[in-house]
Amino acid sequence: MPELQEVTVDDLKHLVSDRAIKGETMLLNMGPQHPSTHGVLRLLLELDGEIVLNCIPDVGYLHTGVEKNMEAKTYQKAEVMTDRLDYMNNMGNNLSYVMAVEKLVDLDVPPRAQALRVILTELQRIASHLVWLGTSALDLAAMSMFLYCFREREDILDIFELVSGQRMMTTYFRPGGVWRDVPVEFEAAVRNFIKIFPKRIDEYEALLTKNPLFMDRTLGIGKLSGEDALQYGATGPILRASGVNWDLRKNRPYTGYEQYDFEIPVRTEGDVYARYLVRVEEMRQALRIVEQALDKLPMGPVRSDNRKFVPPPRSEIGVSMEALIHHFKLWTEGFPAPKASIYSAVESPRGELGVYLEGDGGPKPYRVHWRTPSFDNMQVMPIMVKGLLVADLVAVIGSVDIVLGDIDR
Amino acid sequence: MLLQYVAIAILIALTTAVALIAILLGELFGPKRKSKIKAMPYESGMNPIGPGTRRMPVRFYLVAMLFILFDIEVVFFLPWAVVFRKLGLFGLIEMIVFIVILLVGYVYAWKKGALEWE
Amino acid sequence: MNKKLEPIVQALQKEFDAQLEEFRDEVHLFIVPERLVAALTVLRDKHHFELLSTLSAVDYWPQENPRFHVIYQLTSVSKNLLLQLRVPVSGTAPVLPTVTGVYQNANWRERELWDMFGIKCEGHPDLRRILMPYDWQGHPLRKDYPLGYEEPQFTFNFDEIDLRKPYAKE
Amino acid sequence: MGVEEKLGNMGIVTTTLEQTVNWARTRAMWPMLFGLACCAIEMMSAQAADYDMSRFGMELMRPSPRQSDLMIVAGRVSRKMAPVLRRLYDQMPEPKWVISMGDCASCGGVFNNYAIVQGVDEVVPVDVYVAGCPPRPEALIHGVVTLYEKVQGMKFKAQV
Repeated sequence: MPELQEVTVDDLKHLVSDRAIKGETMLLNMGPQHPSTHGVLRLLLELDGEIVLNCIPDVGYLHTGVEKNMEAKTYQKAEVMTDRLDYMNNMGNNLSYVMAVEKLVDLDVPPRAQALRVILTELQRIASHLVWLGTSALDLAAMSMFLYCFREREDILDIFELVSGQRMMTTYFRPGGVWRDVPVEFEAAVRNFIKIFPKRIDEYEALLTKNPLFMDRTLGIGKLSGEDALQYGATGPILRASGVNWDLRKNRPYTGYEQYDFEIPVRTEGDVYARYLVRVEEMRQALRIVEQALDKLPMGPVRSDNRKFVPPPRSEIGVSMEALIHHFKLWTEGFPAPKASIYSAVESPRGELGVYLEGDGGPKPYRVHWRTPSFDNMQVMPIMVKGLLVADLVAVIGSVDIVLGDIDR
Repeated sequence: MLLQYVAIAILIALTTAVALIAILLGELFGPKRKSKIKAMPYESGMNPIGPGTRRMPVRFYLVAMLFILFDIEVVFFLPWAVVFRKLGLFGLIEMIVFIVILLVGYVYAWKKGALEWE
Repeated sequence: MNKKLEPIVQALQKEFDAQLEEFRDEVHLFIVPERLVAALTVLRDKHHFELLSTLSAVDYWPQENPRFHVIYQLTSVSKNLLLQLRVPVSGTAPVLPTVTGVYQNANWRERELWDMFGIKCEGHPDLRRILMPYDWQGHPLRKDYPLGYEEPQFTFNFDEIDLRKPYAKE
Repeated sequence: MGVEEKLGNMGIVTTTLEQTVNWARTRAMWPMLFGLACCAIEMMSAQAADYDMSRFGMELMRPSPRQSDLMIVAGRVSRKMAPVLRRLYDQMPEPKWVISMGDCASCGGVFNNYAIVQGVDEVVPVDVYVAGCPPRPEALIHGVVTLYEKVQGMKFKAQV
């Protein structure tokens, strides 16, 4: 078990100002185990009293080597890894990987499966924003927000468990559609959630939006201009809070998003309060999408009948010989993908979640690269916190909404 | 005359007893395994950089002084609140004068920007 | 190929003699490392590709000469376009010019390239390992790097593994 | 573990003293706020209103190791995090226990590769392993109750 390396100031010479080396300003580890870093993120802070002069993030404390591990598994088995990447957005990860595989092998998806994917991804977006709202309000000392938000999140997790049998690591979307059709109680559960949730959002807004304490802690803190955001590659609510209207669901619609009408909340102030407003508005819009998708939920098969890539239903196996052959071939060896590379991106609650997938003709992906939004959103954070107080740094970390599984992959 | 103070004496004795027992039990029955790493300062899991005791900026001292000043002011309210009825109007005016004097100091500190951090 | 992308691709092919490859309406342009920074500045300023969304590499291990393909995925937010530049890099001395001057978010991604593939980016402000511990040997995402698979403990092989498993002393 | 060791075994006195001390320890065991990955989100759900771990004495998640008795390793431990985990375990005051929550902490789980420590018992001595990926909040609470039974049964052994 290796010993903890001794961190001397001189190997950081090129990063911190010379006042730190002389010992005038304080170098402090806001380290891997800290209540407000939302995971194992280490920030090396250069402090002059309470003012943050310089913030050097040090990531990698949750590096799980997912990209290397996915190269050793077949296309179907590799999907199990995707749930653990951004553990707040499991459905979204499944969706982006599954769409990449479908694009690579050119597989069609029946309309009912596409509508189910939209409903469950938007519910996952609401669940992810609820965790963000709960924990970042908790960081600003609003304890009750944490308990209210997790109460709603339990309803969504019950729906996921109803559908896929697992609360978080669902792996419900499969190449060519979804794993199996939704049970009968699914529509009633989602209808009930749609009925109660708008009142709950009004409860949150009543608690926080006009709250002078919350506004003092968030208005004008951590400002970010549109150009800087693009220059540092930030996407998602951070970019939209800085005035750039870029949302993949509108600009590059996928799995049928073009059929539903919803707005993209965009604000121009680009501070912590603007990001709060954008995300809360996004929760309302996501609920509208779920309602429209549920109303227009088409009947029909939930998985493509292209036997080359999709295992046949069990009923057919006892009857037809071809189905038995396809079943065994797919489950033992997996399906071969062409020797080419594609990039497919999805709008996750944190930004553009892209998958660069390269096949080599065999059943195993040759290279999988995950373009995760938190990796770039974390790069933007140091330029937002220069000159702020340490307490405001906590608010900015909350507003950036990073997930360490996303950053370290 | 002394009788009325017995209640307070019992209260003080009891509270110190409970406090001491809690510490004593912890000290007696708690296992003690000292180690160099356990004695090192905790810096969220990493090796602390630079000396622990270093020169602190003067603003902390300023904030501490202001706090002590206004805290003592509040302490003087307590005895006044106990005999508030008996003193009547005279006590009220006396306390208002006391507060006004400190209010001047407060406004002065505020305008000089002692409460701002920068 | 997207209609709006045609003129840009032609301009790039003439100016930087880039080869074109297409797959499922995706445009891949091959560019030599020396002309990379110039191509990126042209793309960012003239053709408004403001966002460098991905910067990663692929290791074609047994094939030695262009062993790595470094991929720059550019997105134009204003014109809603997607373009992919691929830069072949040799395996013996994998060196690339840094693009942090053109796109700031390449900073961490180039550190990740160095950490995972061992591709050095010259001129990078602080080229340290980003995901692995600082004293880690080897570059994990290379094809010749072992996966590090460990024999899982089941009932039948519990005892042998139990002997050599480094349990933590108290 | 202190003075009762030196006095040795005094029959009825030592056993009742053991029971009271062990009983006191299991009534307010504060875990350390140490969420690593996905299991941390389930731990937060276990702490929140629906499953409420506070019913079992785990009222507060103390952020610093100095004030916590129990370390719940919730999530996968990477090679870079292992020394930090060991440092935190060493800095916890003495009667301390470890729950390894989830498959990734117990045996490396889904990730059998170069980056993940295959089982956190290579880094810290573990008392209770909770299976599941991520274990349901009820499973974590079951793990905590199992730990309480283990603590109840602890004997004062002579200080070796």
